[in-house]
Amino acid sequence: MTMSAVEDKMHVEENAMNPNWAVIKKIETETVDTSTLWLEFEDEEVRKDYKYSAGQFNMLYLPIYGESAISISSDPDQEGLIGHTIRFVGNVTRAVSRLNVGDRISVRGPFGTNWPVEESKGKDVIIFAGGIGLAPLRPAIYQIINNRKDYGKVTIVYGARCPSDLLYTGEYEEWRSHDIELMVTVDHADDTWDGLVGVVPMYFYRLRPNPENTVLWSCGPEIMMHFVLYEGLARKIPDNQIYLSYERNMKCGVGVCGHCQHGAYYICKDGPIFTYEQLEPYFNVEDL
Amino acid sequence: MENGKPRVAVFKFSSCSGCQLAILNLEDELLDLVGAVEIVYFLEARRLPESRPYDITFVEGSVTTQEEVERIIKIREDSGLLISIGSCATAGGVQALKNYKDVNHLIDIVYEHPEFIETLEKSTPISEHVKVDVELWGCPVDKYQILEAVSALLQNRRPNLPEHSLCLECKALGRVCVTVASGIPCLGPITKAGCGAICPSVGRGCYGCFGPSKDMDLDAFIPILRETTSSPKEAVELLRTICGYTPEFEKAAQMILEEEVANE
Amino acid sequence: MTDYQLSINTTVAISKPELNKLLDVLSGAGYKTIGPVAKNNSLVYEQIEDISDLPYGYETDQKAGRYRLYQNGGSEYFQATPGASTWKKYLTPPRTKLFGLVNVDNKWKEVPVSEIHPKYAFIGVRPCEIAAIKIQDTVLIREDYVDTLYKKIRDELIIIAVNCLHPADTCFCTSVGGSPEAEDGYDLRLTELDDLFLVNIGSQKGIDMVAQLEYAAANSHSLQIENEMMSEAKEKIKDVLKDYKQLPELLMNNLTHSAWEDVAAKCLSCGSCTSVCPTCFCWDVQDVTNLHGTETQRDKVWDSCFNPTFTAHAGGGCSRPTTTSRLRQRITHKFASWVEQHGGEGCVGCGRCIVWCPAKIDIREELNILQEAFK
Amino acid sequence: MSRSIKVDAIARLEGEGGLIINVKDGKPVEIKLDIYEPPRFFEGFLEGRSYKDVPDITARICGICPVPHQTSATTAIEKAFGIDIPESMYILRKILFLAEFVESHVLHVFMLQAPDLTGHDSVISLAGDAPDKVKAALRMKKIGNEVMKTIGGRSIHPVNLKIGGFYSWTDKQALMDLIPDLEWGLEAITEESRWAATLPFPDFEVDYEYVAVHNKNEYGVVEGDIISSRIGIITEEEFEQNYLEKHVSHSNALHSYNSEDQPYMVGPLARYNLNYAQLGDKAKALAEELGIVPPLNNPFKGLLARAIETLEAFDQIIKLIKAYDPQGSSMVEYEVKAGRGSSATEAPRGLLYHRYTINEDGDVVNAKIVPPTAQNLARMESDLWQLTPQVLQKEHEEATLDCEHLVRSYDPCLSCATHFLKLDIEEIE
Amino acid sequence: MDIDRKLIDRLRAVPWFQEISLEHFEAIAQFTRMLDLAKDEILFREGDSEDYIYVVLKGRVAIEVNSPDRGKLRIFTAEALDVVGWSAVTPVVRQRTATTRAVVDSTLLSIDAAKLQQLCDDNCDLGYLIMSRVSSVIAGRLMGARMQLLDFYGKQDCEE
Repeated sequence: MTMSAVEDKMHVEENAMNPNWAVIKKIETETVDTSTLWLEFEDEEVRKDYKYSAGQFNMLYLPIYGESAISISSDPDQEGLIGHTIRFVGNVTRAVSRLNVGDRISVRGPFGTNWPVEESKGKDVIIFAGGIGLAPLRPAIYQIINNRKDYGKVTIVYGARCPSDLLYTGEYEEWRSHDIELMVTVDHADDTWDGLVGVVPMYFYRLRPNPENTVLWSCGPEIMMHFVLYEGLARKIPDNQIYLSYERNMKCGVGVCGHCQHGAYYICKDGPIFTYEQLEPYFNVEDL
Repeated sequence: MENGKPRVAVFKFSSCSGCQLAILNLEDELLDLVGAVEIVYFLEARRLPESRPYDITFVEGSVTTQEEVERIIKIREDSGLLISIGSCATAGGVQALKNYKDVNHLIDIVYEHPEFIETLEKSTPISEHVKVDVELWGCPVDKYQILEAVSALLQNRRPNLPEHSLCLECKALGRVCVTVASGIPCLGPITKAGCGAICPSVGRGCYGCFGPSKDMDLDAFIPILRETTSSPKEAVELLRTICGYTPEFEKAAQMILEEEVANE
Repeated sequence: MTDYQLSINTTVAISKPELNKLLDVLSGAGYKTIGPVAKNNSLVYEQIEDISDLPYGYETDQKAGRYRLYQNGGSEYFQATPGASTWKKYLTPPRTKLFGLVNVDNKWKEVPVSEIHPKYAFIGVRPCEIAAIKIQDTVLIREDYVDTLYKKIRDELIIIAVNCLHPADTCFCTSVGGSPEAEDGYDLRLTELDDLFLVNIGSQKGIDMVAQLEYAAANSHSLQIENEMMSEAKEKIKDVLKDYKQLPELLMNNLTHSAWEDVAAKCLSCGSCTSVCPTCFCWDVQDVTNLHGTETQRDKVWDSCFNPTFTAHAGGGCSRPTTTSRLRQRITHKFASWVEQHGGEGCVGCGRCIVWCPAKIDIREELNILQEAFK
Repeated sequence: MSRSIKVDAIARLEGEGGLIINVKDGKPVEIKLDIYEPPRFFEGFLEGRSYKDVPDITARICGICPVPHQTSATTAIEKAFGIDIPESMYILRKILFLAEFVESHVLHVFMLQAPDLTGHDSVISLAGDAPDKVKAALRMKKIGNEVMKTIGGRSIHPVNLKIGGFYSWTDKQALMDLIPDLEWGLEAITEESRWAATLPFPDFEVDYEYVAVHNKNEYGVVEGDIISSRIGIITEEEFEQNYLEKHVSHSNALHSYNSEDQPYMVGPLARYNLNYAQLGDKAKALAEELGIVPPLNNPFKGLLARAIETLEAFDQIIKLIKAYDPQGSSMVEYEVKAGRGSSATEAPRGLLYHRYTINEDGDVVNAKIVPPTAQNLARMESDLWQLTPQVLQKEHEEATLDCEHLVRSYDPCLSCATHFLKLDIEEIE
Repeated sequence: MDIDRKLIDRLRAVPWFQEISLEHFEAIAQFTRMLDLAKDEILFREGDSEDYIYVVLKGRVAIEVNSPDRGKLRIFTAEALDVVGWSAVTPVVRQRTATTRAVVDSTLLSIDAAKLQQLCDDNCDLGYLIMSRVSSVIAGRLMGARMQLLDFYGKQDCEE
């Protein structure tokens, strides 16, 4: 190898956009269009150094198809495989859906802000999740369970379009067993469904939060989070105790390609999780 | 799909054959391409008997006769994916210039015996007759866009085709804006990128052969076009060169014509 | 004048033909020398090998949506104001390869980037352009992110600045905290007088270069002329932006104001302004694949907030579907959110977006209209 | 005993057409080339258009030979305005023009006609047998395209040509950079011509009237007078008096005939036979080596004329690039005025004639376009009348192929044929 | 008349009835009774007359509308302490516009709507209280309906 080739190689390695290979170790089918991919970095060093917080995301890159921002859905306190729950709706994710155990995929990350899991100790936690929005909240749920006694009342309201769209249905009993109140609701019920019907924000009326001592975390379709927010604000939960996870067209993950700007924020770097206090100036600005 | 190779057909409607030639002009990739797919019908290159059905069908040309109307419906039935290539197929093409004239008058000009001429009133894009899965614009189509479309289909991904205005491509290539620097009328701001900004590259204005760009703004553009052209006729004719029959360019031409009437 | 002690901030005088020697010195040291060239009725930044490549005796006339380059019979190399070309095409090229991958036995292997980027010497960098490069530095070389290719090119870059003695009507650097006189950020800075260049040294590299030239100490007469001409130039640039420092707050507090619609009415959404802007940096990443999908190259390409796909969502739709929303994004980013993101405004007042907007949108006027409306 | 040779769609043609030959008692009773290219009315919609748009619009008559259409149109209009272009512009036009000869000829020789002579159904299957040959052909073709692209932005419907010159000068260095490739091409076509000369051409000779452009200074392609093997040299203006398109009773297609009502041939054989003396030394040397000096009266051997012309084109392009010296403005000043102008050029497949009348506003009053394929159509049918009895003893499939091959050897460009009529297909009992 | 203390206690435990005086509870208890529903038992059907307003005490009760082309559409599942059948106490009393079915074994309080309305008419203070509670139930249901209309999660193929 010539000198210049070595330099070029170094250039490749330094670049923040470069691939970082991981192997798919396990695939769990969650719904008809959603699966959880469990990944392990090929490089031992990377594996060892890789730490993430609840609510952060990775950029998954599949050569030929491109890159997509996918939130991490596994337990940050657990060593080992990293879980990504992916809904197959776009160009990249549909290609990901065709992958098998043993295939490689590149992972850049972790990127972005996290749920205030530590800061919320001693407080009541209310979580509103919709659809795939439960995925980035699951790491936080695990961490709460890991330290359940540090938190007050914990409530999760989770909704999806129909029963077959619900994620992680096998874990609900486990969560409930840790003194978590879990309400599960669907927009469209079938005959077998004996649970709640209706969108999640509607169920805020069942909660009696003590606003000063409550944090509200929400992730789901933006419109859903807005209604959750309105309900939270109506119940006097302070602006800086309401956390919403936003999503935009994220490309670089490091706030430099410009795509995911929302007002002065780069969603990928300053978000995806914001307090309402942060978002308030841009709230209800159409097409921002 | 035999041997896993998609069966590809190329059909010609009213056109100059240039888009088919664009495929043959993929000199560096042609052998690779015919290795990756099975070309079962491509009259300009080969004809195989009994070639139906097709996985991927490319259609060049516009629809100008009743026979073509019937043929495209049949081809659609025989095709998995139908891709229209070139601005005849996507916009009606240059022969759509007849759409603004009385077709019988045109026949009289060109032919001694008009009774033998079978033609429709208008030259129309393929999508006016059947569902089209992908449209590749240009007069001629850019050969690399054809390759990109085939690659994307083979790889089961979305083809990477620009939808933005030519201005972005032109500037990225370092070309000098002919409107700003030389006062030349240019359809670049309302035309889809993809050609390599070849007209501004030689110092002339774009004549819109890649068709309208997405989200362009006619209200903002018409005043500029009028200012850079010497007459409404020139402005209208620029719009009505290759892609004049697209709703966007046609609307632009109408806006200019109406403005002219209002001014009189 | 070998006994003359050269140091940073020394100003010397060289004859105009001596600029050729400087080009030789630079190319001799392995630098690719880039400068303005008159081409296609504009100035384009391209490789220059001789001062005869420079736009000698040209001047420009420019206003919103109009740039005219013509010969005026003068004897200056740097009188004509730059065209749409910006140095960013060398610093962050329109398309760069990030990495290549080749599929071997069903496994993707990296192909090292083999493009060698030359060492550049930019000749004739305007003060506003130095300001723009500094802004790009803050965006692309940060604590938490370094664009390695940019940094590599930047580290090796030699900047030969030129003071702006003939600002155009579209220039407004002084309104955004700039000046037609380059204060720092260069290796050498030229001021073109009738018969000579005054050369101010800005770095050790600058000292080394000048040492190889025939130079003389700048006499006080020349320095006085330089001073006068700079004052004239500064006066010529109209201070057009009202309450520039108030803009961030004003713009961000009025995001839903109807005045945005009025400003956007003229906008084509073509993206020319972002392309010619020396600070705009947004980019996209694209995979370029071979036919069989066994090779791919990941490219970084210029993007624009006016591109319909800029805010596209994976499942369809986009966050900014209208011209108004896209123009608002551009203006608020340049003049407001940039401050929060990168510690200063994103505009250097070079006027390119005004000149090269086919729709003749004058950002100075538009900002004033917005300010009036928001009051 | 009756028999029909019917080809619904002849492959490897530019544009689409079919062929019907009806035979009764060993003799052809009806021969029809069925051109189902729909009418596109170029002459019609050019009426009223600005003269400026004519080159871009007429280019779209044919994707295979846009440059001759552009050039004929441009030259005709320049004549109407009385514009003379300087040498360097002429050189650049000629380079562009000849580059298209390379592209089109290589396409025809290797991809359209060679499969007939080598027993292949297409270049795709030929590539299986002789990949190097096909690769060489593709590279030659690409070089032609690259030259066109360098001058015109793209090879199909290039955008640089305009009335009075060019939109901009092509950078000389950019063309010089192509010279190594062009020199390779010169070598390659020499080699491939030797191979082509060994191909099994059918024995078939016809006594043609050849008609082509003739330029006293050079092997005429871009402009000149008109030369005929029957009547000698005439001016372009005299073309329409001597060669007419008209309706004839036995067919519904527009055919061109000479003033004696006889079909005539345009194309590579016509040029080659009429203007051989003006070919360059390299071309002549190869022709002599291969024993194909005129007269060459076998239409199938048009392929060899194309090969020699390709060599000539490579040779000339190299010389012209070296001589190219762009200076000053890339277009001459002129005044728009009412007038009439005509121009004949040589498209790769034959003589192409354009004539325009322009009014004082610069708008087209009327346009006349006579493409080469329209002129050859009657000739092709005549040839088929002569060929059919010779092939009748062959197997049906083989006979069909021979007839198809004859049509293909003319390299008819059916898209070009702006005003063919649709024929009704009749079966005879 | 016997006052069912136990019933009053149940009523008082319903947050919905907060701030109501004992006197009024006693009055309401007069026309309130406990109702047990087995799984899948219908409480009322679309088209029934509006006679009672209910409070779910235990279990879950589904409110469903039938649409000829889309079949049975569930619009709400009432759980403990939710109010069902609120339209019975609005000024315009129609027939039932939805069917209500217990999806698990459930216990409800059923309150005679006509009598409750009469009571409200006679006692403006109580009437105001009850009506503002009813209006907040309506507001909640309206918001829910609106959001359902928005179809948050987008269209997907669901195994419905």
